[in-house]
Amino acid sequence: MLEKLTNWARKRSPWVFHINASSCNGCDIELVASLMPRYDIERFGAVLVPSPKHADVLIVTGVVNAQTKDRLRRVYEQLPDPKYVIAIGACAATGGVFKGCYNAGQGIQDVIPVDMFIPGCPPRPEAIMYGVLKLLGEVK
Amino acid sequence: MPQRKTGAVVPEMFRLMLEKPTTEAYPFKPIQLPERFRGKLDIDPAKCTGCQVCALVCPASVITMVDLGTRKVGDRDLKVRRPLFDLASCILCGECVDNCAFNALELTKQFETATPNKASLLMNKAIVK
Amino acid sequence: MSTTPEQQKREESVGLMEYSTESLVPFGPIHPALKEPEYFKLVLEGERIVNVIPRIGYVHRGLEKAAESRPWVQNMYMFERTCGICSFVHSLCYGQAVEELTMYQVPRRAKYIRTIIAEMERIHSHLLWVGLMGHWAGFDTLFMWVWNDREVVLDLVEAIAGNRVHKSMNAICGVRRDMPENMEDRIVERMRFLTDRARYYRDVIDSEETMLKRTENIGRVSAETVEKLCAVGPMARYVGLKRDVRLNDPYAAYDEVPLDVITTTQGDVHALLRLRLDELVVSANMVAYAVENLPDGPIRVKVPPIIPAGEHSSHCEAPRGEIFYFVKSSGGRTPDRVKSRQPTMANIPTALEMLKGQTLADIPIVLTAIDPCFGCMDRMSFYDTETNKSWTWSGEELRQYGINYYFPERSKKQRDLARAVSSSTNQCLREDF
Amino acid sequence: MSETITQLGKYAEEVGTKITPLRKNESTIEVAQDRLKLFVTYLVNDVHVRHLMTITGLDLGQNLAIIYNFSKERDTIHVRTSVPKAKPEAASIVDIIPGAILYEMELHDMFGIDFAGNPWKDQKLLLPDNWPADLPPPLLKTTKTDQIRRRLGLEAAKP
Repeated sequence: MLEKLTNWARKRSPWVFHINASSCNGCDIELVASLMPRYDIERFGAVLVPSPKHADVLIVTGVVNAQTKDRLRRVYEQLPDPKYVIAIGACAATGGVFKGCYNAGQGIQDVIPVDMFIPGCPPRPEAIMYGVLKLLGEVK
Repeated sequence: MPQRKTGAVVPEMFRLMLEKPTTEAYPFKPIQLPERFRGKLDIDPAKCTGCQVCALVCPASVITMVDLGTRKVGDRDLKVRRPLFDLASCILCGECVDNCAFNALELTKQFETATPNKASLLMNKAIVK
Repeated sequence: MSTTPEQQKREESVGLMEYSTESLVPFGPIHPALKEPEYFKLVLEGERIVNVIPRIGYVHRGLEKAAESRPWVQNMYMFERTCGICSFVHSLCYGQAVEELTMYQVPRRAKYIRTIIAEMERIHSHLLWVGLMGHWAGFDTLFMWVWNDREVVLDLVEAIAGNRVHKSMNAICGVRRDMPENMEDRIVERMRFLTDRARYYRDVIDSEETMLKRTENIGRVSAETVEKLCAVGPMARYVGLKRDVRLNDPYAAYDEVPLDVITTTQGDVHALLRLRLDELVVSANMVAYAVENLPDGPIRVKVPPIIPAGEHSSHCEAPRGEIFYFVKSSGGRTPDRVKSRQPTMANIPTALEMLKGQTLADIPIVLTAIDPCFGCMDRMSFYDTETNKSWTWSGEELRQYGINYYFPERSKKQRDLARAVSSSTNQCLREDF
Repeated sequence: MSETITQLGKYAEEVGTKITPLRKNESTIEVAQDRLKLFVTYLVNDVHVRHLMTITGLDLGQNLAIIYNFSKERDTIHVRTSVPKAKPEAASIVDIIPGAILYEMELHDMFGIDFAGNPWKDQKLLLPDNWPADLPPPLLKTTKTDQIRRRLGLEAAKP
């Protein structure tokens, strides 16, 4: 399974666009840490790109609040097809600890469709790597 | 103050080249997790008594109690409740583990929990007998 | 700057000659690579920033309201998740305010453990920041090295607390986990290593031309202005104000652990770099001292879930500066009001002052310098008042632009771009993009 | 008791109020709204208490309390004033302490207090752009969380 997974990963080079939809930064720094030499997700071709128009995968962290909701949807629409969305952290999945705050949504799947949830608060860089690779394994 | 120049880091670069690589072999090899690592929450259904303390202390309202009918103890009818865990919103703080008087809950070392299906993160282990 | 007849006509109709040189640049809020959305409206005159109007609140979730309906202990976990970089100190500060109300004493060992974790957090935050400064200055080698060394302290935090980011260590009146056994030698050894690395980075930023060119004489503000704008933390210390809660109002074990408050009067972004690296050495020494002199005893006092009525405030020194919590209880299971103020909020007026007079190329450097939750500079959209035409630059493009502005020899194509842009007319900008 | 507090205590008596210690380094001074600016000027210029940590708002039912949290070295000084909820207007101290500008904007967002003299008082700082104008400010005790969530469109449609 793992071998098949990495084979797929090697074939493809997912370009990733990261958007912070009012997250606490915890998941964001872990995502950046996973790009750093110790974890080095770039081994699998995953590159953080600065524009959604270049990206295949949208990584979303954080609860979606009223202010970022429309902006998230707009960024999602700018992604070229086929597009995949990864939700990192408990907040992005359901709202996590902020569930019930007056300006916090109930996860990003209310706004855009999600292909992969990586739960955790925050997930380890390895968990993020596992999630990205799993998504790549399921693509095609 | 040292002299200004470009390429002050070049000697260090060569030194680091001789060191072994820092990159971890994950996912090809499993990683070493510290003893206290807080991973996915797990429950031992045999130990759970349905006292609902975990549901009361949870900061992220992960735990809901599900009614499973009643049970006769002596001449009284006692409600049977068991916890249902929505692990998607679990923040892994361990407050429920600390407060469980029966040691039914545990934070395992499992971190590979990514899933395309959010519903699969519902843990109903304690409910389905 | 020469104007076309068409432009002149426009200006006459608007009646404002300044409009030909001033353009409005909305800055933010969604940015591709990293961190929190924030929005700044910049008024540019050619290349120089003349005014900045902030709009924050893209990360507003309504914690203060939610705190009013949650039990005291659960709030601690929620406030811990205000920020992922200085998470421990938030729960510490909230906890201290509540502890004042309960009248219970925090055990001495717990105070030491709190100090150790808080200082480790400072080390990790400062390293993270130094790396980012390297990144925005176009010095990615430093970025990678520093973030790799940051893993050292994160490993220690994970061994103690079980998570790399949100430690969940604090309880009201104590800490939840004791220090692991047989960790002292490892911690002291790792702290020595970090001290050596910090000294090395200090040499690098002092000698490396790449870094010096981007940071020296950038973001100068006078000490009086900073004092008036109520800046906190390193942002106050870099102009010589000795403003540090650890020194002024010691909490946890800071009155027993040797503390050295670093100040400098150099007053530019380069000073901030040196200051934070020096602070890192101090913090590493404090951790080593606290670990070696850890007192024995209990780590936690059990507190009833009902907190007596009253009002108290607490302030702590987070990596970015002073954080402040105000707690009001009416004697129930939930607080009546919790107010929290984060250091970035206090530093934004200073950042705006620092931005004024800088060039467009320095925006990422200056905004990163205050150590905001850093992604704000990642996406800019340009709006030209002359033609009502707007275009956008991503953060990465802005970073490239900054690098090219200072190092035009790097590539021919980009040199042309830099020249075109630095001739400081909107006209040129428009043609290039 | 530190020198700062002693000096402040004397001044407080002169203007007909008093200083209440909360704990070792923390004290509160009640000041009437119309005397506030004068008092803050005195605080900044004569006692050299220059660091405004933040401004806290409190909903006390009929009134809204505004607490200016100052600190100087070891001392935390809360300068407390109140405005009626029906007419939440206060004087801005931005001309004395320019660093107060964002805190006043925050209170305007959260409690609807109008700070006369704040140059940016009509701008939103924290609340979302689509915040309904008729919705009361969020931190008033009478405002319900559910109501805000429904109006902001954050409550998912019930299945």
